[in-house]
Amino acid sequence: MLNFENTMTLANESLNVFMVVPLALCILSFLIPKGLQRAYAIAGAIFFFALSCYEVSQGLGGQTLPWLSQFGIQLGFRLDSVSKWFVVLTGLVTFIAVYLKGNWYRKSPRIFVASSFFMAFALNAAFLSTNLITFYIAYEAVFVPIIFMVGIWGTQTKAASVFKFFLMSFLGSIMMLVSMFYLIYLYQSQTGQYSAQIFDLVQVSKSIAPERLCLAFFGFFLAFAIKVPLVPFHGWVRDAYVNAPMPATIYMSGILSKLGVFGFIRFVLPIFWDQAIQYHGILVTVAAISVLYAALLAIQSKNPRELLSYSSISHLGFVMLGIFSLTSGGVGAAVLLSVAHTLASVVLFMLLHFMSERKEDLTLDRFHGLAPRFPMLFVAFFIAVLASVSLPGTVNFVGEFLVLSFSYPVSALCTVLSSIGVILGTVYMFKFYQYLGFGSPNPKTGAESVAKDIGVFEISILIFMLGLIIYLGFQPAVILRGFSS
Amino acid sequence: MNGEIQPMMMVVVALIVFGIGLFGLLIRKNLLIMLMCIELMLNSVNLCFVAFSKMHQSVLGDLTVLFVMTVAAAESAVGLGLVIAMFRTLKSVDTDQIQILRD
Amino acid sequence: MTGSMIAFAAFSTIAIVGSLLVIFRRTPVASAFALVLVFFSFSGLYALMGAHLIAALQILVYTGAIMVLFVFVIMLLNQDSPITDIKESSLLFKGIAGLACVGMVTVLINAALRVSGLAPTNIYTDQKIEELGGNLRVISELLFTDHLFQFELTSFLLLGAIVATIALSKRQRKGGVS
Amino acid sequence: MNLSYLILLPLFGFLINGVLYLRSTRNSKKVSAELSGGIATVAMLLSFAAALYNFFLLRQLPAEGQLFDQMLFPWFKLAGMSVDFTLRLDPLSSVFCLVITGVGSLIHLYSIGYMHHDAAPAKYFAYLNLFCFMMLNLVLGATMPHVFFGWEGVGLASYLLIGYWYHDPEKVGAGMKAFVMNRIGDIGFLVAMFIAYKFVGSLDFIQIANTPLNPEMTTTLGLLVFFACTGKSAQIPLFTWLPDAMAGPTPVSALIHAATMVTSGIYLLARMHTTIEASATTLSVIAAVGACTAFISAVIACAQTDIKKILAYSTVSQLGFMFVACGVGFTIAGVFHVMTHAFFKALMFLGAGSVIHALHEEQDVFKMGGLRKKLPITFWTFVAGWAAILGLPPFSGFFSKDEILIQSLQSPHGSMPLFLVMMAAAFLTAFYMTRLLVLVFLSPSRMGQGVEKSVHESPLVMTLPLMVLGVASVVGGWFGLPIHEAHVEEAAGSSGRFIMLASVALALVAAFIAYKKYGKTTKVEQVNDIAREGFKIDAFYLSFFGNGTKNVARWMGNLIEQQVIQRMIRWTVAIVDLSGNLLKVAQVGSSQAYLMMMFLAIFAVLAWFLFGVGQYAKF
Repeated sequence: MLNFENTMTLANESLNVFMVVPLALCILSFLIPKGLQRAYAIAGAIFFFALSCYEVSQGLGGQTLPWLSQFGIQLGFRLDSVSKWFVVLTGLVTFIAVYLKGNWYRKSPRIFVASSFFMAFALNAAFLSTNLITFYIAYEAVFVPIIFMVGIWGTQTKAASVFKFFLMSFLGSIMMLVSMFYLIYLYQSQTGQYSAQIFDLVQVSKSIAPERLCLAFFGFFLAFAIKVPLVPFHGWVRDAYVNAPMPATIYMSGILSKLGVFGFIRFVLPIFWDQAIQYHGILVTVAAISVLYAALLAIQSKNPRELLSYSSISHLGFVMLGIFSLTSGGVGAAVLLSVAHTLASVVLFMLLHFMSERKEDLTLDRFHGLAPRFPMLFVAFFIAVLASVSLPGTVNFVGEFLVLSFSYPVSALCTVLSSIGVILGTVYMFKFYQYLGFGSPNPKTGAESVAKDIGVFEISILIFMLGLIIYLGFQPAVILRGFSS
Repeated sequence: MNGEIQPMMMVVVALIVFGIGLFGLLIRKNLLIMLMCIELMLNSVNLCFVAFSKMHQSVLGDLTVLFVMTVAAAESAVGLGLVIAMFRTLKSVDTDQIQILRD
Repeated sequence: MTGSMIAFAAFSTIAIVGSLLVIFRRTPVASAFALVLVFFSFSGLYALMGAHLIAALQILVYTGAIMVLFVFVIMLLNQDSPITDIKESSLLFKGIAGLACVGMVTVLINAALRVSGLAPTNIYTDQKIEELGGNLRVISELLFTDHLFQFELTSFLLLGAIVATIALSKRQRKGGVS
Repeated sequence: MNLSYLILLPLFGFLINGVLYLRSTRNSKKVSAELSGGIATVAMLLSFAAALYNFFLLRQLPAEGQLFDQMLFPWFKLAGMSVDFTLRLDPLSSVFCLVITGVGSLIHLYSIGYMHHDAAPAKYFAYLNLFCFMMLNLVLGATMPHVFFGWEGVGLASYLLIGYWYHDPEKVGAGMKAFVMNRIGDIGFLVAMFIAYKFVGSLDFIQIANTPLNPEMTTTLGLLVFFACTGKSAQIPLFTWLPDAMAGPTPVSALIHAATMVTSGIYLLARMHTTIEASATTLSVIAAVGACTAFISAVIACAQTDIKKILAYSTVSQLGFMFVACGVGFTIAGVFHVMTHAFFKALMFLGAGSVIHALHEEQDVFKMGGLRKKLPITFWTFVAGWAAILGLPPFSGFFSKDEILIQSLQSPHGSMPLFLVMMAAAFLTAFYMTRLLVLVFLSPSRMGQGVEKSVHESPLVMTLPLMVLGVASVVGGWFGLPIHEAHVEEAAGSSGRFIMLASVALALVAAFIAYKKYGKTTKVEQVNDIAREGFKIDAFYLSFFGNGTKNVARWMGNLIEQQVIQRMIRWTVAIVDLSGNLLKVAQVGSSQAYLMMMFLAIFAVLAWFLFGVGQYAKF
């Protein structure tokens, strides 16, 4: 049983830094001239990331500020061993997203930079908040910059994909909102006052007959399952990932999906523990199906982005398997694997962007032979692919191995089925790599022939990211330490 | 009736004027006239404030009226500015002509 | 029938008839002058209730400033002829609107009647106002002590309105829209 | 005793060569084969020295306590599962270390000559060193995840080296196939780890060996481990990748696909032999699979024409022998055969490499012949290997192979049918190896004119390893495996002596038949039978599993994804659209109407609050 009480005694009380800084960066970006936007954004993001790391290293903590207390809405924030990693990842992903060059720095760059920082703000608010209502507001606020990004810089069918994305996510979150109100109502009917604090609601859920919470459980489940996404609810992913501009894709795959994972860990498991046990069989089956189904879809896809989007779903299936094992070990492993997936998928999308900057057509139906022309790029790409197929030595392996180890005692069949996803993962990731890198280079045409290998700054970012993947692969204790108790 | 003016009577008059203003706002299509109707309604509300203030032996209502007047002045200035701008672009102050709101 | 009662009857009749004229006259200029009538009668009503400051301001602000603005605009837009080319609202629409308005007024009067039964606060009774130096003095003192902040805020509002109006009615230098 | 040097040296070699290669891509200056190869070889030689040193240190420990653990750093620890990065040296791993670093160094040395003309030798040597690093991790790991780290790592290095010439899609495909098939086997390894964690609570090999499990779990665990081994060691059903893996440079085939990586399956079985031998079912499955593999791949080898493919199928067959040894509960004989096999098979691959190098990448044995005079060193060393694999006394293969044959009959898990199959496989082995030797070296030349003139013996850097391995192939079996002294004596029962004689006689007969058949070959033979295509097993896998998966994936993409999931979304969209259209009726576009609606709404709310919910109106 997971419990999240007793963290209010912790020391760190400067959590508002995580939200004030990105918001300030967001507002300031309107004052910066267009030409300097990228430099400003990179500098700001590095500053923000470094600050996040520093603040996280200062220890865990929590604070509660009164806001609309008569309705049970307080600004409650908490940094615990789960949320701190997501907060750090937010900083990292923000940096990568604003780093990438593209038409978002040509056409209204201010909006892009402001949306990026606003996204960081909303994400951090969601990751830190302990109050359902503030969480919900932040959770919804994340939509705004994404929709801006896809709407302004997306490709051909962006309107449809935005609509699909918005519709599905909104459907889920509306259900969640209703469930939230139901929980708050239950609390009110028990104690006579309003509260949306997670601790209070956990108390309520323990004292109430489990059947009464089933629908509320499904409301929450649906919202997060769409966000993650789990398989029957993944319909929006492909279009959104493919048609979005690269930074938005990186945001979605790198950190937005983790919002769903985080929601499961922080809200669904503590509040709906009994329901999760009751529907345990269904949950692990859904996770296993996500792994396999998405991997098969990835095998048949010809578009690199589509492939990566399906592979994201498949890997998040593993994460969910860890969470649905309903053991503290499984949850710890799921957090580790989330971090691993963010690192790997962000690097892969980034490299894909570098490649498409250099070559327009990257269809996966023939060999492009790019490796000899961009050796550095492809070395990095290969390591990222290895991480993605979770080869030992990368953090992804440790995560996946632990997830499966902890889910095996709970559901052997689903675990073995998911392991097959590992093979399928190898097939599609290597196919992806080989089609792009191997074979003989095609006769060069015009602009393509002058394209150069990646530069020093790019290399240092990649060394940082890949070094992190490998370092954590041997020292996962950095992350796992918080879950060992 | 003891010869004293009851504040309630004032309120009734004010509300009748308010209703007339509302009715005018709904049926007239000339923007200028609509603005005038809004002024009517604002005035009637002012009258209500003063009357209630009197009724409850307070002067806060009077004070509010001062502010409402300021707002009304600002509002009608901006409103008329809008009418002028609209007339310049659409050559009309008739709301029937102004259907760009749809789609 | 006291004098004040006669005055009340006169003013309220003028107000109601005036407002009816406002909405039923075809020419905007006629409506505008009917509106002036209404404003004057309202001023009278204020005076009858002892709110002399408001009465004065009513004349100054509404009749002096706002009405002048209206008339200017009407002249500016050449709206001084009767409006004939407009399709008026349908009878059905008018009927619904009328019914709704009557309903609204009934509801509001009802609400006001409920409120009227409440006990007065007795803070500023008539004689207390007299003791303090009259309506004007009391209001001014409140305005410049307790409500100074709001008072200052209104100046910002007016400034904003000035800027907005200038921006709106300024002629675009290069063609503008169509 | 410090084991970290053993693995760190190849790692440093890998890193230095890797950096050299990456730098060379930036300034487009080639790193010479001598420099990078020198670094790599020195690293390996030093590592060999460390292995030797540690081996002797280990020998000095008392017999029952020959075990040394060295914890490098804790790896992961979560909720009762705790795994450290620990190196463990015991007799088994020390033998493997010696073979890997010893044979590995020789192959590194040989590669300097072989890869002399390659475009990027630094990359090649980096991969080789990476491979050795991973292989050493595999044999030195004290826990299952650590072995798995090496296990996957060697698979990766093998992938990189098979697809080394990646301009050719076919070679890339071969690498991919090897990697994927290995990973299929890895599922067995993974699930075995999960079971071990669940039922033993630890992933340390000693803990697993010492914890008794219930019989079903023991069998399951054993079979899963064995399944993992079939992938890495190319046994039925996962053996088809090994012949294709010959697409890589020949020294790679010698190192990875003959001497070291493919024997890691035997290593794992030996490492977990307590668990394996606790279940008769597991043992009989292993023996049966091993025997089938040995026989079938020997048959296929007889029909091959590509010199490297013959050797590849021969490797598969010999691995089958080793598995039979494990399957009859005599793991140690399997390990002994691993060692001797490493010597003579590496020798033969390197010899084949020398031939191919001399003939400018010609690999068809029917386009060779008469090379005895032209490549004397290669020929004589190759003969040593040939004699060893045939099991002629006193060559090394004799000792190890006959032990396996004897055990397949005499051991409590052995049986007559098993023994007969093994004898048949040994007969076929002698046949196809003689065929190879005769066609390449002894029969009349069938080379083209231009090729024949330029044939020359390889440089010393390539022949030196051949000679060393040749000597090893002769003497390798004399002293027995350092970890069990008395194997020949054990086997020397009266029937044992008879079997020994019978197998040698059989081998000689087979060799004679082959010599008769191919000794005078003058024209290029066209064989097109089913055996040549490996009984079409590969094609079956491709069409059944490969295309099957692809078809399922396509079906899912087209039918489920498009028809169900996307349609679901479309319906939702349609519902939203419909409600939107219904509401659109209200949007007439006239501001009067909007005003009216607004007003009515306000009116309704006001009325509701004043009369509907009366309590709110009580001010």
